[in-house]
Amino acid sequence: MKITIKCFSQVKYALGIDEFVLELEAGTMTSELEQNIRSKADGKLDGISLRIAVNQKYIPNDIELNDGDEVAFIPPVQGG
Amino acid sequence: MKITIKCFSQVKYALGIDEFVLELEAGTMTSELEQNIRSKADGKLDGISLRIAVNQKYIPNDIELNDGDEVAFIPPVQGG
Amino acid sequence: MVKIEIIDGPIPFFPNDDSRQQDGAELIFNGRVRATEHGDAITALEYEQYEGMAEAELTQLAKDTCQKFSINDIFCKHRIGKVDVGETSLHIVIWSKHRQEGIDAMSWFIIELKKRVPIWKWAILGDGSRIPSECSHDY
Amino acid sequence: MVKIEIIDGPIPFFPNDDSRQQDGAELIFNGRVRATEHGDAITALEYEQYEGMAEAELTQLAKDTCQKFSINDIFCKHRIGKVDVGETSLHIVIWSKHRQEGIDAMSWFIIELKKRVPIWKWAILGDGSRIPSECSHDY
Repeated sequence: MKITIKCFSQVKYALGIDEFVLELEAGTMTSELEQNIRSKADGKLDGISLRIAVNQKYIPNDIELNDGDEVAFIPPVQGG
Repeated sequence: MKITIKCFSQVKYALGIDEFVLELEAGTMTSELEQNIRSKADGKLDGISLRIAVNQKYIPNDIELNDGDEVAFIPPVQGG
Repeated sequence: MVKIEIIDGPIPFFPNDDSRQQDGAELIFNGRVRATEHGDAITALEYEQYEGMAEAELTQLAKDTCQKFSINDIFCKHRIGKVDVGETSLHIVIWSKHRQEGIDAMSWFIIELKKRVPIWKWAILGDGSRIPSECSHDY
Repeated sequence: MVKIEIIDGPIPFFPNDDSRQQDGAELIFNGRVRATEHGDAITALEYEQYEGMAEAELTQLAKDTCQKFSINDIFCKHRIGKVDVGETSLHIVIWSKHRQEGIDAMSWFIIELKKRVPIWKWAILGDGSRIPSECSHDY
């Protein structure tokens, strides 16, 4: 299945990219995707807490992803 | 000695006057003047607390008045 | 810095100023006249001041606020005379580095203003009569 | 009522409105960019948003604020893109019958905005470089 990853702030800075698409196995969990992303960042996201938004909504728990989902790993927000 | 009395809000409403001058005996205290004013108001100031300002400053205690003083009996203020 | 004005007529708001370098928070309060005053319909309020003393007390209060709170500047305009329903009678701007100090200072400033600044309201009723606010009708 | 806007460019403030009948208190907060960010001199901040989600979260937050506090209306504009020092990045107006509710609502709204609305700051330094705010230079 195809999952779109949106990158902001420190995630964008660490990965050097705004957005990309990953081909994942059916049944992949958000927590597994987070591990994947953190390993791509090569240590640059260590110590940075990330909340997860799926299809533009924060998710409170680990969930299974579906084909076509848009996922963002949200570093501490800084509006204001 | 001559004392100018300034009237505002409920004091003005009760006495029907903005300002007037009283001829008082030397040594008159602010508390005596307040009794004088309250009696002129004919009960209309009963139950209304009045702070006293002499020469445009609140006074914390009863003081002796001096010739030429300007005195105001200040009902609860309502700015804002 | 402190700037205080008592104005007989509509309040010109303090203009926008984008030149401030260290004020992350700008907090503005506009006190407006409501159509009801203690349950009675009114058409306007008329503000009366003790001329001289009102401005002196307001200035002292603004200085006290700058002493008590970590704020940079406080500007305040208070209107006197007749103020129609919906119009602004009190305009306050506080600038501070962070917002919490500004919020605390604003709250305290207004509470104190309502305790010590010699300004009073007269309610103007539908029939044009004029009574000290908070007096009952049959007074 | 709630009105939310995310704007790429200078914020036009909500215009003065003297027609409100039941709002005794109008509280306005302008968040402005300071010349220093965590001790470093900056020339501007650049705000990044999660397009779509930022506006949805801000709208939900405004509705939550109206539920939680006795206020009448809340309007909010958040700027994105480059914001120079001194300029307003966040403009909020809250109308309420009495001031205390408005002050409490404003305080809570900003705290929550800083927790949940997906907007981030990049610091633009004197040499033109651009780093996520609150990252150290050597990151």
